[in-house]
Amino acid sequence: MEQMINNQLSLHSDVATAAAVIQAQNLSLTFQTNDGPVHALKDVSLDIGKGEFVSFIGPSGCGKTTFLRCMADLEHPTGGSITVNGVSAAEARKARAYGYVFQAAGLYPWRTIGGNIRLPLEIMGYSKADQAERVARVLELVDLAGFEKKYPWQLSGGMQQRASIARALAFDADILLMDEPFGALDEIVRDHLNEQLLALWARTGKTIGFVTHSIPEAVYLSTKIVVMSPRPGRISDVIDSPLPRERPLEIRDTPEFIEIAHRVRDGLRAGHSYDD
Amino acid sequence: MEQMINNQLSLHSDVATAAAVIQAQNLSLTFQTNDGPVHALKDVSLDIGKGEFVSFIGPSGCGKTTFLRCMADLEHPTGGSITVNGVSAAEARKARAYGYVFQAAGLYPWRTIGGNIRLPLEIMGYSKADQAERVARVLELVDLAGFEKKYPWQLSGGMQQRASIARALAFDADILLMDEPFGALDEIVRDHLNEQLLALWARTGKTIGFVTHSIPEAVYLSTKIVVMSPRPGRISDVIDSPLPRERPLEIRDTPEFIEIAHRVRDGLRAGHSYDD
Amino acid sequence: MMRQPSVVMRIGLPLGFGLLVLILWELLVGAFNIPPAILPAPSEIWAAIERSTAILWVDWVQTVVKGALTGLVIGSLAGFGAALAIDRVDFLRRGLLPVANFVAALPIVGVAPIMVMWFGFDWQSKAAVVVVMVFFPILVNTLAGLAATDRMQRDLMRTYSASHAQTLSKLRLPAAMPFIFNGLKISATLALIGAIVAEYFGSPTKGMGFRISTEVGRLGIDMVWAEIAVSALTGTVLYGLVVLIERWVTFWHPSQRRGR
Amino acid sequence: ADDLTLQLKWVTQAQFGGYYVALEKGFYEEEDLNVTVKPGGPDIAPTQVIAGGGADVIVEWMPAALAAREKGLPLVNIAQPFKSSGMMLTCLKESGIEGPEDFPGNTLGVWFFGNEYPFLSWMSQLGIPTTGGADGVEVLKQGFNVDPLLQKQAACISTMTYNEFGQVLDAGIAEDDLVTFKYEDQGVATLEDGLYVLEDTLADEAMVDKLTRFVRASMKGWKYAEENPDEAAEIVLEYDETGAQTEAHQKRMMGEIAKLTAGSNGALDEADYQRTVDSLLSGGSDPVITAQPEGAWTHAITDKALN
Amino acid sequence: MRRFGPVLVVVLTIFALWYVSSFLMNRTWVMDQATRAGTDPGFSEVLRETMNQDRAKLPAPHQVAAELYDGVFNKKVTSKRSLVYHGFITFQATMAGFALGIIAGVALAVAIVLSRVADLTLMPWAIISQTIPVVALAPMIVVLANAAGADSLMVPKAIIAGYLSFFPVLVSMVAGLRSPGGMQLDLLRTYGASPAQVFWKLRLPASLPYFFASLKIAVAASLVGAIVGELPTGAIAGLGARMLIGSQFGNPMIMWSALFAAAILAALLIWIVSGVERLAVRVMGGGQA
Ligand SMILES: Nc1ncnc2c1ncn2[C@@H]1O[C@H](COP(=O)(O)OP(=O)(O)OP(=O)(O)O)[C@@H](O)[C@H]1O
Ligand SMILES: Nc1ncnc2c1ncn2[C@@H]1O[C@H](COP(=O)(O)OP(=O)(O)OP(=O)(O)O)[C@@H](O)[C@H]1O
Ligand SMILES: Cc1ncc(C[n+]2csc(CCO)c2C)c(N)n1
Ligand SMILES: [Mg+2]
Ligand SMILES: [Mg+2]
Repeated sequence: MEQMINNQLSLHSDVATAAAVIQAQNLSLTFQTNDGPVHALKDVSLDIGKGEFVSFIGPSGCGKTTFLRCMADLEHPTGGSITVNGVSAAEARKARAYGYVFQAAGLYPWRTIGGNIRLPLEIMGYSKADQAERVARVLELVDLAGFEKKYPWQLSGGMQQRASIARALAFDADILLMDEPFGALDEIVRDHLNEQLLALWARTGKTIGFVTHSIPEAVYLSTKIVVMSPRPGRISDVIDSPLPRERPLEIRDTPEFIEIAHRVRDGLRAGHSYDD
Repeated sequence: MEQMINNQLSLHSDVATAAAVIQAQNLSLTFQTNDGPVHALKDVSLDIGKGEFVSFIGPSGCGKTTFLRCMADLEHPTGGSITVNGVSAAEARKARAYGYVFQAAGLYPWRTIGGNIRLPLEIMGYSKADQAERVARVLELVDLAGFEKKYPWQLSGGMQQRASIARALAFDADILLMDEPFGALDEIVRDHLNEQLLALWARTGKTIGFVTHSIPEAVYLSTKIVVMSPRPGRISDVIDSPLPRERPLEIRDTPEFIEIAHRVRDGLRAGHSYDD
Repeated sequence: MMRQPSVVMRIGLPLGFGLLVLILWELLVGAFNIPPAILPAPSEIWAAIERSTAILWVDWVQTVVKGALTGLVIGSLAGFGAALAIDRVDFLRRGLLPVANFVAALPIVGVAPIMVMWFGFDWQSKAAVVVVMVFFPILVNTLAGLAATDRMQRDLMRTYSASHAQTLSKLRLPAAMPFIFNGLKISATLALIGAIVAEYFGSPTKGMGFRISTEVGRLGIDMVWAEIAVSALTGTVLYGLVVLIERWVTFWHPSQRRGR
Repeated sequence: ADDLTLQLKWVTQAQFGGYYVALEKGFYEEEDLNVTVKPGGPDIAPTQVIAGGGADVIVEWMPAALAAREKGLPLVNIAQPFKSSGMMLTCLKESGIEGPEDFPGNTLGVWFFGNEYPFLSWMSQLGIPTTGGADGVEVLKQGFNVDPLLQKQAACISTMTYNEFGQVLDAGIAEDDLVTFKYEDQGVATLEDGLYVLEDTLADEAMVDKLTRFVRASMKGWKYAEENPDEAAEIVLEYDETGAQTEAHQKRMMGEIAKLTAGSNGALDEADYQRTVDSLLSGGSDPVITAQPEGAWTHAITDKALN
Repeated sequence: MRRFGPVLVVVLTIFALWYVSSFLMNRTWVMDQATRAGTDPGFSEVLRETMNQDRAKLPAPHQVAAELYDGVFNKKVTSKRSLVYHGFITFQATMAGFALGIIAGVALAVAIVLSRVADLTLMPWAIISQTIPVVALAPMIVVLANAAGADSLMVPKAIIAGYLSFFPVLVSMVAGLRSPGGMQLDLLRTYGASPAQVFWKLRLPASLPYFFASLKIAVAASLVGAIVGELPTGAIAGLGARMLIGSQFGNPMIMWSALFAAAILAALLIWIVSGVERLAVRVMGGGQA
């Protein structure tokens, strides 16, 4: 099986390298803890092409977050290499290539929702007028118009999560990395935001890395689905989606959709010990 | 539409009152906040019969948690009444009728996993031998055998959540109230625990109140699905499931299942403002 | 959950308690015939306050305004600045912090005479003692505050590739405010005590510490208590002021908002 | 044995040599007394201690005792082992001060805590205001050491012949570089270390008897100390629990103290008393005491003790 | 070495600065003396003089070190000239006051947390108590303790030390006992737990980290209290008494050495308390960080 994956990966690389935005080669990351080393990532190789929408799915603790953090130079791999736009992840970060949505909202409590969204704009030196215009636009996008002056703790968890998404969308990062952005939301809101995200992606051509626990979500959104397995964290399957880029919600009832979902589920199940 | 629901509710009451364990009548709860009053629940009436498995589903902030907390006497309604086993919720609480699983794990960090599970047993005065036996049993049930001596922060989020479920199952409460217990878990683990929960329910005949954001989960588990809508929080639909009590995972592909899921989704969608 | 107590309760209860203590005190002093040289009755203390308002005012200006407040401002700024430096340069953190720890342990009773020797009799030496006393609480609390951001908050700044100054001004300083105010609360009371104690070791012929130490020798215990009352009142007001500013600055902190 | 507690005015030092000698040599024991000697210190006002019942007898300076008496604490002098005052003002010659007329415009160090009265009445007799300015003197509350003079923070400081003056010399300033004004020489001397009790103790026969024996033994101690100053200093050093005192310093102090106790048999000299009172009453607008004290001293004890 | 390197460098830098300051501050006196004696010393002579002055404005580090060494190692520990002896006396009062402070702080905190009325009445007065200068109260505490029949000097010293150390304990314990969040409390409510059970099984264990964190501050405060208390109790023995007597009798080196001995004692106490804290945290299963 490992053989197969490697084959597939290398095959895949050949196709995608031309426009590869993110290239991971034999990436490993080991945390040293009191209980001994934890191999969060081991020999992970993956190419992400420009404009791709890549989902990461896998059991809790398999290293999805860690992988995303490596891409954004928030974690330093203990082995292998990762390049972004042909330079190191650190250089890409300094060039402000990333918009990152964390697993938890992580808004600053002393800033209003508007202030939080304005934060990256201030840091990157956008003009005041531009700031105001952008804040208004992304608030609209995540259905939070009218909440600009509220403080984070005055909003429900789901609203906070949406604000943090807006924050990442406010500036023009080429690469959007989202770590379970819709975890705290109910199915309806989730569907709605999924559609919005697809539309935004189609419009801007951003490259997106997206972590989720939901199989339908992964299949619905992605051009490429990366299934990961734990202990040590590695890639167990990479699925290139044959679905068209234009995706109405109903696409979820098509046989192709269901077939991909099945393949993802099988890959996922292999990572668990349950024998059913 | 409201008319219809009321009709349905009153009709339903007639059927269930015979063995009703929880009876809510015109329950209202208003929070006084700095920004003015928040109507978390308004005129909510519901009967839950003995041995029923009732799921609550609805958009974020619609009052699911608040309703569950009212049942357990953790919140005091500002209007209407609620009785449990024919007595007030407070008396039922003092009679230790409830096992409650909170939305977050809420383990005590200074106690080991075993110690956390032992906590209710100590408070309720179980014998030492009985305590040990029960802890071992429920740890087995949630696949955490071997983790008894670990501290909560040594476990991943999903494992902590399972420990908190074990804690609620360790003692013999008639009524189990669970607030999004499987929120932090991936689909595979979730399926597994769903099965375990159904088995436990079948074995013990407990009455279960269960909050979830997942439509398939609600349909798969429940004998009754309560759909709620926000501002003010009220019940917009009550669906009695025609599915048999014996439920293999494959039941999720049957037409009945899909039909109920559709009805739940429609009810849910009505609670949102999206016009698609 | 708990209802917020009304302002009447919040002020009335402690005031009532204080009054009760005063009345009991008055009665006990009368009943047991305690000589005023040991413990004057509250009425006598009040008489002393009325009689000596001019002196009390002069003392207050000397000790509080010139000594304590100057020292508090300088010491707080110095502690804050040192914390920023230590935070910026890891070398200093590992080197200076243990040494600062040691300096903080120098007892004021020993420091005060040295400061009087170095800085003279007037308020400058008192301010110097206060600087030494408040420097450390501010330093430690600021450092703790600067470290109080969580990883995700810092990582966010990293993804923006924010500069050290930007991270400081937009994330770490706001996050540090609750800690800094804790340090300020401690410092506000320490400053008064420091300025007063320092006057024991040499002073001009005015100041609260001067008055207290002199009047004990003259058996003017009522005057001693008058100064104690002024000191307590000043300290409480200073503390309250810090709390008010804290409320205003750290409105967002969970401890400042009940419910949500 | 009868218990008796003596509160000293300051820390253990040769200034109180007589009492320590009496204790060490068993003079108190011979009088069937069990005496506890409590050293003083900054922040300890003997008058307050006796008011609080912490002592039966205190060593205090007369100005402070009389001031306390006016404040309502009825102290009575029962014996006066110190005949003369050891207090003086010591100035640096380089400050240009040659006589009291040069004081105005200068900064002077003064002990407070009840020790300021002699200075204040002296200044008021000279007509020099103590509130600063060109015609007044700037007064500093002097701490516990002679640093203000060494650091030139003050032109003059208060010294005792037996203690601080020696320290100034030890610090390396030659006597030639100093100008000193003894209160005795200036005619403003007030009585120093006397023994005081509360008035009502004297109404109690048993107490009077105890005090008589105490004064007798104490004076025996003082005589012994005068005759054997070095041994007395050694004894004092024995009792100094801080271990911070030096032999040389205590021996010199004992020698100087002997000069002050010389001429007193323990009984208060009425003329000295009257001079002190007059000095204190003459304080101009702010006298230390406002009226002639009544019954502030008694010979009742010394009469019995010394005959 | 990696750990101690920076400390070493900083300490050496401080020593260097210290020497320079010693020279500058003590020079005045040397020059004054020279003027009085009518001599004109050269630089090297002035330097030598400033480094070995008996009554230095700022004694040089080696002087303080020598005096400390002498006081600690060259004297029998039972000798009243030994810094160990005096340190021990201060230490005893510190510990007694520390214990008193802990008891008072915890007891008050429990009352404040359990009773709303106690909270509103006592807390402001606890704060006010800390704005009263202890030195002003000290003599009265001594006199009153005396009048109440306490014949040991330890009692007033311990009271003063306790007065200073109870406050940090109180503040932290109140925060700690209140730290359990809504959900942690709700959990016990669903079990129908009694108030006593809530206290023992939730509030108390939750408060322990806060408690131990406060001990470091409290023990330092207690030491300061003990030293302050040594002045009005007759300045008989202890580091505080030595500081005072050293200063009063023209022997500032004794004061400097006592001062540093006190700081070392404080550092030692804080170090021990931190050790206890770490141990307790480990036993309590903490140490998430
Ligand atoms: N800072 C850290 N120190 C030690 N171990 C860590 C650290 N961060 C992550 N790990 C471990 O590395 C492994 C991978 O963690 P990671 O957060 O990447 O998982 P994940 O796939 O994102 O899981 P989830 O779905 O729960 O978010 C886990 O076993 C985790 O315990
Ligand atoms: N203690 C409180 N004070 C004020 N408002 C509250 C409080 N608790 C809940 N609310 C409000 O009451 C409403 C219902 O909240 P509740 O927690 O019951 O929602 P929920 O259905 O459980 O949502 P979720 O799916 O996000 O858990 C929300 O609008 C919430 O903001
Ligand atoms: C506040 C205060 N300052 C100075 C002294 C000094 N003092 C008191 S008696 C005496 C005689 C010589 O020892 C001296 C110098 C004091 N007691 N209290
Ligand atoms: Mg993750
Ligand atoms: Mg909820």
